[in-house]
Amino acid sequence: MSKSNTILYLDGVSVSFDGFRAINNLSLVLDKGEMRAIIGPNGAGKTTMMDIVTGKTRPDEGEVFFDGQVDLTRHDEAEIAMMGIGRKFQKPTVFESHTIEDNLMLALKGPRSIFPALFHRRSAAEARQIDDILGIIRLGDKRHELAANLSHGQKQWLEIGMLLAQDPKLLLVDEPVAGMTDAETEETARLLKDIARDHSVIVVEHDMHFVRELGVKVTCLHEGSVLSEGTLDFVSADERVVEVYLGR
Amino acid sequence: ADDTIKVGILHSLSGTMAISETTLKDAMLMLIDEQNAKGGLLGKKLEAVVVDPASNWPLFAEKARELISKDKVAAVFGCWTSVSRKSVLPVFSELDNILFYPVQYEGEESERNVFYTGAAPNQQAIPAVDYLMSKDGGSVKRWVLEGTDYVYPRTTNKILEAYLKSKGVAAEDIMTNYTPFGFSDWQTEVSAIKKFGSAGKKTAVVSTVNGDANVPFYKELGNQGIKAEDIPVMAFSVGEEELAGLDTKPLVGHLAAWNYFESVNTPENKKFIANWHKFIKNNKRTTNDPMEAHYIGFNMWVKAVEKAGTTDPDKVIDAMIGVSVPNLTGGYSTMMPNHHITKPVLIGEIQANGQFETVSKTPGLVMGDEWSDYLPDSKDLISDWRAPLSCGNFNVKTGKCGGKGTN
Amino acid sequence: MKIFHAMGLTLLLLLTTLSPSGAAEADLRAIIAKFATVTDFSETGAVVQELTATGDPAVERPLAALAEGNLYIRTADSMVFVGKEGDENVQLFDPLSGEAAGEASEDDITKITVNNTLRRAIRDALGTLTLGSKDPTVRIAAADTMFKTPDAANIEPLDAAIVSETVASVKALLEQARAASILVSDKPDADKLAAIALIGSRGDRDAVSLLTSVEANASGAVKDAATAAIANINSTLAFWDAGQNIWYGISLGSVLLLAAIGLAITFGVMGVINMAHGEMVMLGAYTTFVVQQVIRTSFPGLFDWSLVIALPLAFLVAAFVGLAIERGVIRFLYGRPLETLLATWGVSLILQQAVRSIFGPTNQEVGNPSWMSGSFDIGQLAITWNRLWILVFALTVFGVLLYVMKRTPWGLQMRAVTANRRMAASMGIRTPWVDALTFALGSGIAGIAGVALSQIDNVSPNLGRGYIIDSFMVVVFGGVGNLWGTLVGAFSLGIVNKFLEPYAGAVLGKIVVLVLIILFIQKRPRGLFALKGRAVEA
Amino acid sequence: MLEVSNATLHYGAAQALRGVSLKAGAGKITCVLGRNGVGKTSLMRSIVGHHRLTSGSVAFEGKALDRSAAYDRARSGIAFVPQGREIFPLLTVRENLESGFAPLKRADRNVPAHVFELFPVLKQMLGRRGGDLSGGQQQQLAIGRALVMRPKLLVLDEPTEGIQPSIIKDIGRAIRFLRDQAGIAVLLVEQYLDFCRELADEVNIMDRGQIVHTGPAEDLDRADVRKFLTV
Amino acid sequence: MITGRFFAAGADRRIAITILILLAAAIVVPLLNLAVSPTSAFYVPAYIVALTGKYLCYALLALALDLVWGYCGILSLGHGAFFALGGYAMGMYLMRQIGSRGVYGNPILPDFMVFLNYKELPWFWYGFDHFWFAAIMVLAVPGLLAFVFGWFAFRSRVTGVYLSIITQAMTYALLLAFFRNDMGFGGNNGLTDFKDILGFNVQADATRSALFAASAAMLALAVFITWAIVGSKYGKLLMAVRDAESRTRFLGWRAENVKLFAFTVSAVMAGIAGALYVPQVGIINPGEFEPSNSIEVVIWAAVGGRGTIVGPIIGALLVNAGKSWFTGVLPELWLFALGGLFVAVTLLLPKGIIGMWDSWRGNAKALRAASVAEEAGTKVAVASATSKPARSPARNPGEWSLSDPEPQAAE
Ligand SMILES: Nc1ncnc2c1ncn2[C@@H]1O[C@H](COP(=O)(O)OP(=O)(O)OP(=O)(O)O)[C@@H](O)[C@H]1O
Ligand SMILES: Nc1ncnc2c1ncn2[C@@H]1O[C@H](COP(=O)(O)OP(=O)(O)OP(=O)(O)O)[C@@H](O)[C@H]1O
Ligand SMILES: NC(N)=O
Ligand SMILES: [Mg+2]
Ligand SMILES: [Mg+2]
Repeated sequence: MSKSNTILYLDGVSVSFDGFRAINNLSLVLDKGEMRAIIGPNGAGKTTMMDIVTGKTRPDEGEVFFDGQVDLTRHDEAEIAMMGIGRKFQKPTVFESHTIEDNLMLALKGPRSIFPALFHRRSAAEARQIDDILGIIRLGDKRHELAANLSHGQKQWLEIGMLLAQDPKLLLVDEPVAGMTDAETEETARLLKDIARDHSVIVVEHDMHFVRELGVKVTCLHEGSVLSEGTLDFVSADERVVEVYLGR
Repeated sequence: ADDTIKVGILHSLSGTMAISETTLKDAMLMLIDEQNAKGGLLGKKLEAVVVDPASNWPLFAEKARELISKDKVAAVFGCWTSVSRKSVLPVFSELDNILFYPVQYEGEESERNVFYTGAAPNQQAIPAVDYLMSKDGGSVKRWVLEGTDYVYPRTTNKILEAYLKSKGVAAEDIMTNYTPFGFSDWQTEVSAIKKFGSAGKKTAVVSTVNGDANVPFYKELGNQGIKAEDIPVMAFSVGEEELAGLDTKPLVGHLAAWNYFESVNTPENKKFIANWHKFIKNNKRTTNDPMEAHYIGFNMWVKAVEKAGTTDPDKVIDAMIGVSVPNLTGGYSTMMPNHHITKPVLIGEIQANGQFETVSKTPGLVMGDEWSDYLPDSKDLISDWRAPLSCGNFNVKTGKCGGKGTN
Repeated sequence: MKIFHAMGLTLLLLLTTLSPSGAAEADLRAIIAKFATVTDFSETGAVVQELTATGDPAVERPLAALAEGNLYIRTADSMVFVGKEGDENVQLFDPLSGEAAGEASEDDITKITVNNTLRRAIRDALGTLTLGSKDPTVRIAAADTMFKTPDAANIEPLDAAIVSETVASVKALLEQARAASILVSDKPDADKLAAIALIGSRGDRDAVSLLTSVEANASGAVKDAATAAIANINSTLAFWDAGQNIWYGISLGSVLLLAAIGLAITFGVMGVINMAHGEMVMLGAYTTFVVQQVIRTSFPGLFDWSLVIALPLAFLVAAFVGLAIERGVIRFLYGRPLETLLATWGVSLILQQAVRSIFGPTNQEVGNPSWMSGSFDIGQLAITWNRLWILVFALTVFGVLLYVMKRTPWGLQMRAVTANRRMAASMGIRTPWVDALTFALGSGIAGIAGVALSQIDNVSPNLGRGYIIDSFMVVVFGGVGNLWGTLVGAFSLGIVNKFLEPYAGAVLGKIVVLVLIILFIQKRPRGLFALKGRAVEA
Repeated sequence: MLEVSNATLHYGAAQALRGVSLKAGAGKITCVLGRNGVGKTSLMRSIVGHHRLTSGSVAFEGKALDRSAAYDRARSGIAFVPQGREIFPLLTVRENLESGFAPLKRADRNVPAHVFELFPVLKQMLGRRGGDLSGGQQQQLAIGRALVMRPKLLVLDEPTEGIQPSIIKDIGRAIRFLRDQAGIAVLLVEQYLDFCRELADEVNIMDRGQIVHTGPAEDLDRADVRKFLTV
Repeated sequence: MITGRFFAAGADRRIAITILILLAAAIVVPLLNLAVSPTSAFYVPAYIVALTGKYLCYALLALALDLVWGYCGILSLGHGAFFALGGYAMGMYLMRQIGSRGVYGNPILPDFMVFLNYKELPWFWYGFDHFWFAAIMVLAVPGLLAFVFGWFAFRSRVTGVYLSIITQAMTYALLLAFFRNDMGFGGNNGLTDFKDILGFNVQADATRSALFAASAAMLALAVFITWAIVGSKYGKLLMAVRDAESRTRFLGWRAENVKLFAFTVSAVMAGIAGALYVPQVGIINPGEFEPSNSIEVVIWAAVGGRGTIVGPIIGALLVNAGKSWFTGVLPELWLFALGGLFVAVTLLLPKGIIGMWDSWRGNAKALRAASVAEEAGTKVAVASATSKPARSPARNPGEWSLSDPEPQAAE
């Protein structure tokens, strides 16, 4: 398998916690511009996989490459984020004592060192970008409110908004529609498909309607490695997937 | 407003030094009460102004300023640690007031606005070492200088080292060790003393350990079985007050050098103790050396004010020199031109009842020597605040005021 | 000095020549009566010499009384008595027979003063006199004294004593004392070499001390043997020194553990930045003081039990105050842990001043019961009883606490409540109770730590301040929220400290320890026993 | 069994509930639906006692709860599975489950077997710290923990969030089982419409802090009802 | 540009007022001391000038602490160390200015070195006879220490109590070190007996007034700088790091650098405060390194209101004035009063004086807004901007915030 042309390349990755193998010889490749849905039982290692990619967890063994050549295991979270990997966390994590708008402002793509931040003034382009995102996440009327005062689902949206603001090359989206209504779920699917037109995306979700709507290749993880891969129909027809994941 | 004469009392009533200084505040209040009972001073009542500098050195300066500028006191009695005194010195000279400093200290100072009623090193340390070297003291040949790491012990030990060497003690027979303030785990130090003392020569410890650290020090000495007959400890900062916190049975025979002990058997002292117990409403409360220093200092000030007929500091400062008042050990203490006083030096052994028993006393009074004869840079200095010299650091070699002065 | 040497010599000569019945009682009384006329220490010394010269074992009573400062002269008739201080008056006893002889007020009698030199002389003299005592501990003391003050004249009485000695350990000591005496005698070198070998086998500091003076005064083979023996002993002593340092470290560690363990609950488990922790320790110490005060005045026989009685009381007093603080202040601050710093700081100021106002600013005397006093040796290790008991006590407290936290429902609820108070309530846990009792428990434990610390430190209003920083260091160094961390943290800081102290001195040693803590935290940013995993990650 | 009447709730100056009334009967599953931020969680938290209502009341088994603390409500038989799981991260899985023992009599202090039947993964991970579990595992633990309390009323705030499909089905079965066998009342907040439709005996729809519709589950197919759930 | 914002911003009236008050005080107080007759009702005695000058230095220190604690969640229990180091740098300059006027008349060696037998000036005393050198050291020494300390600590991701305790260990170690006479800083007695500063007698009223004015002006400048910092995007970042450090990393920010900058700036501010303090109180001694001093600074900030700019200043002024006053009028009971004050503030004013004032006003404003909106029939989900206290992020026992119900770890 060649690494070039891949945006993300995991090979033989393993990680264990106190002897428990959360990721077990996992190999996964994502092409540039591809969107991939990842499913799998609770505890399969989906979030841990994202932890590894974003530098939060160091793999015990295996290769992790970004953009064909960057060895991610040699970089820390901030560097990886700067390279263009953005992440939405499973549990929404936002800056609670900042307003919605400031949350987005801090996420907005741009220089990441101290002095520019110290002398930064918001440009018209930035203001427009923020307005756009606020429109997408439908929090425009709450832009001056503290993020602490959002409901769970609203925080989910804000996190998606921050991801958009970051404008990364690769988006890792962990359970974006948890806690959303069916209508919002559809909305999110549309949004992600939109993004996927010029970005690479990995989406983790348990909501099969949503995954179906994305209409992309699906990988099912189980006990830290790939159990099945293919179209959703193919994967959900897999007996083992039904057994460990979908249920009868 | 001018119907009373105000006297400032600048002793810590909280913080680490409260343990020692609070007693001095009470002693001062008692002395002022007594003076008022005698009809006050210059026909006016004395009024004590008590403030709490809280064991905080900059606060000492602030409170001194407050006492002088705001409360307009005629004189201040206060301070314990040298650093607190150093902190207030500039205030007293700037605002030209009087401080009575009642605690033994390292010397190397003589200020016009300060009267030192505690012991200078030659009024405590040197006689103490002399005693230990004497036959009665056990003919000590080997010395541990154990102190808290600050200026008073450092300087005292420097003087003692020079003195011991001048008496033929070899360098390897002197061990010096310092511990931090409030030190409480003495195991290693006490066992080092034990070890140093087992070299076949009579060994003694000279302790300038300060304040709180003494109780755990003596407890450890007792528990490790260091007996006074074997390795006596001679302390300069342990008085009756410190012993009150200790079971002294295992410590009988350890020594202290002071200018006063509560056990001194004189009518003046008996009366002083009785008054103190009455004033403080507790028959168990002890008296100690710095209290006597305040007793002397206060009486000197009263006498000087009467002599000058005014409380104006400048006049009182001039009138102070030569004033002589009874001390509590049966003699008279006199204020010398260097603003230090004459005192007897007593060596006492700790008794099981928490008191000291005098085992040696200098035959006459010793005059406080502000500039030590055993330090190279100060042996040529003298202080004399009388006109026309009026100098705290006159160099007898160069004949100039202002220290060594190479210029 | 010379006079005392001479005294010992004369005494020993007499001992061997005079019959055991000794001088007539009347003669002794005549000598004792001379105490009434002494004016200084050398005259007292002369009387002592005269008394010991009689060789009569009966002089032990007056001499021992003199050494302890209990010999008095009745002013009215210049009679000499042994006195025992009572509440009001001094009870008087006959100096020879020990029969009661009435009482006298302090003003009617004068004490015969002694100094260290006299005390030492009396001790030496009594040593030889008591060589034949029935009590083996007295014989051991006698042998010990004679070892430390060797004298050629001791050889003969020691020979006699060795022959009649039945207890093996005492016999060995007597032989060492004899060897010491041989070294200062003019016996042939062969005897001296044997003596050096025997003394060398003692292997302790007293042996080094003795041999050092031999080394200085002897020459030739004896000197060499002494030098070799000293070197030999010193090398084993170096080994024992390391052991001694470990012991010191452990005992310092146990003090740190005791001081910190209550904080491991209030801060480590509950998250209250409890600046009043030290004051809880102080309250425990003052409780001990009050208990001892009551015992001293009302039940003097119970003194040895004072600490045992003080323990539960100290726990209750501190726990009660803790409870009051929790209910009065801290419970309003859950969810705002930083503010607990401000409030508890305020509380600590108030408690300090309250104690100062009630008991006064000065140190209070807390005595050691007999079982907490003195020391014993294991090999060349000197172990003081109070430190040993504190260690045992600290470990016991730790064990009990660990059990409570890990094995009881209460412990579980405590941890649940502090993790998430609101959710714990929804699990049916009565959070206010758990909070109040947990804080009371932590405070109570600080209180019993105060009982132990009163044995080695000042009991003053400042007591707590001295421990608060160390306690926080220990808890944090060990890893907050982990009791084992507190245990290991306390002992490792204690041992490192005590290993550095002999080399660096106490001040530098402490600085080095602090710097090591700073560096260590860089390596392990969550303490020694850091919890790992996503459960703790921020 | 549970009756909320006219509940209003403020966060500072903002009003989250405006006159909400709701009933949840024993042996019935009552569902609450609504878009993000309409006040579902606020309502649940008011019922279990995390928030104090500005006005209105909550009664359980005929007794007013308004003055009782959260732990008293729990002791009277209300168990809560919060949104966001809120397991105790440093406690092990076993300890998390045992934290539900507090309201139980000593004899009842065991983990009911059906908890492990429902969530076998918890049995495997008894010794692991709760915080180390994956999101879905934590959610299972939160439900298991509530079941340990043998509640009479089970309040579930989006319990299926982050849980794999097969276990969602199991949870559905379990909730039905609890309703039918133990006769407990279940109050369920859900976004997952199908799940709700299958389970609910009655649905309440919220919008902007108010209940705008109450009716049987079938109502969810009505367009005028569904409009409350669209964006 | 920042200044532009300052003058444009009607929003921060309070900052502007504070700065104006400080600048006015810098001018008026010296005038009232020097130019008004002592008998006049408007006369400000020198004693008050010195006292308030000292308080202003404390206020600057509290402000410095608040920059890292209030805005970045770094609870430094060692800020007294930076203050003391700045003070020592100034003290060394003042010592060198004594020249041969010391008691021993040694033109090179300060008195304490003479009687401790120093033969020559230690190397680290070189240069301190120049004011400019000392001034640089006032900034550089605390700044460098903070930089090095922070560089290691933040890189190792030491946070929460662990960070607090090692800052405490730092100041404690410095305390012990400076106590040692061998260190060459005068041991416990410290540096005293100053004569001149820049050629002016330190005890002269005019000098005191000038020092007072300098302190007030410096505090005004610090208020302005702090305001500029916390209002900038960097300031928002600072707060974001406080609330969810790891989340900022996943957005590409280097949280350690964010903290390091604030920590260093804060240490420099503390150093300046120390340098201004020393000539006004006349002594610098290792007691300033006492851990309890640093804790007190935290308390001033908390009393006034953490996470605000004016709060710490008010807190420092209030607590210290209270202390001065109580120790004079209630010498034996003042600890009850002060302790009671701290407890009362925590219970009654949970967000400090300024915080409470804000939420009172904020609530009033929000309530007004809400009622207006309600009338208009629009959706109201406005929460008052201050209804929820800012919280620190972490959840485990190693962190300060233990009992916060809503987990916020980045999963
Ligand atoms: N620090 C840790 N210590 C112990 N076990 C861990 C740790 N981190 C993760 N695990 C375990 O690793 C496994 C994988 O967890 P992960 O969060 O990646 O699952 P997931 O696929 O994201 O599941 P879900 O769908 O529930 O979110 C789980 O069994 C979890 O309990
Ligand atoms: N702690 C709080 N402080 C202020 N406002 C809050 C707070 N919590 C929630 N809100 C606001 O109250 C409203 C209702 O929130 P709630 O959490 O009850 O919604 P929800 O219906 O549960 O939404 P979701 O489906 O997203 O979980 C929201 O607009 C939210 O912004
Ligand atoms: N002067 C003293 N004892 O500090
Ligand atoms: Mg996951
Ligand atoms: Mg909700």
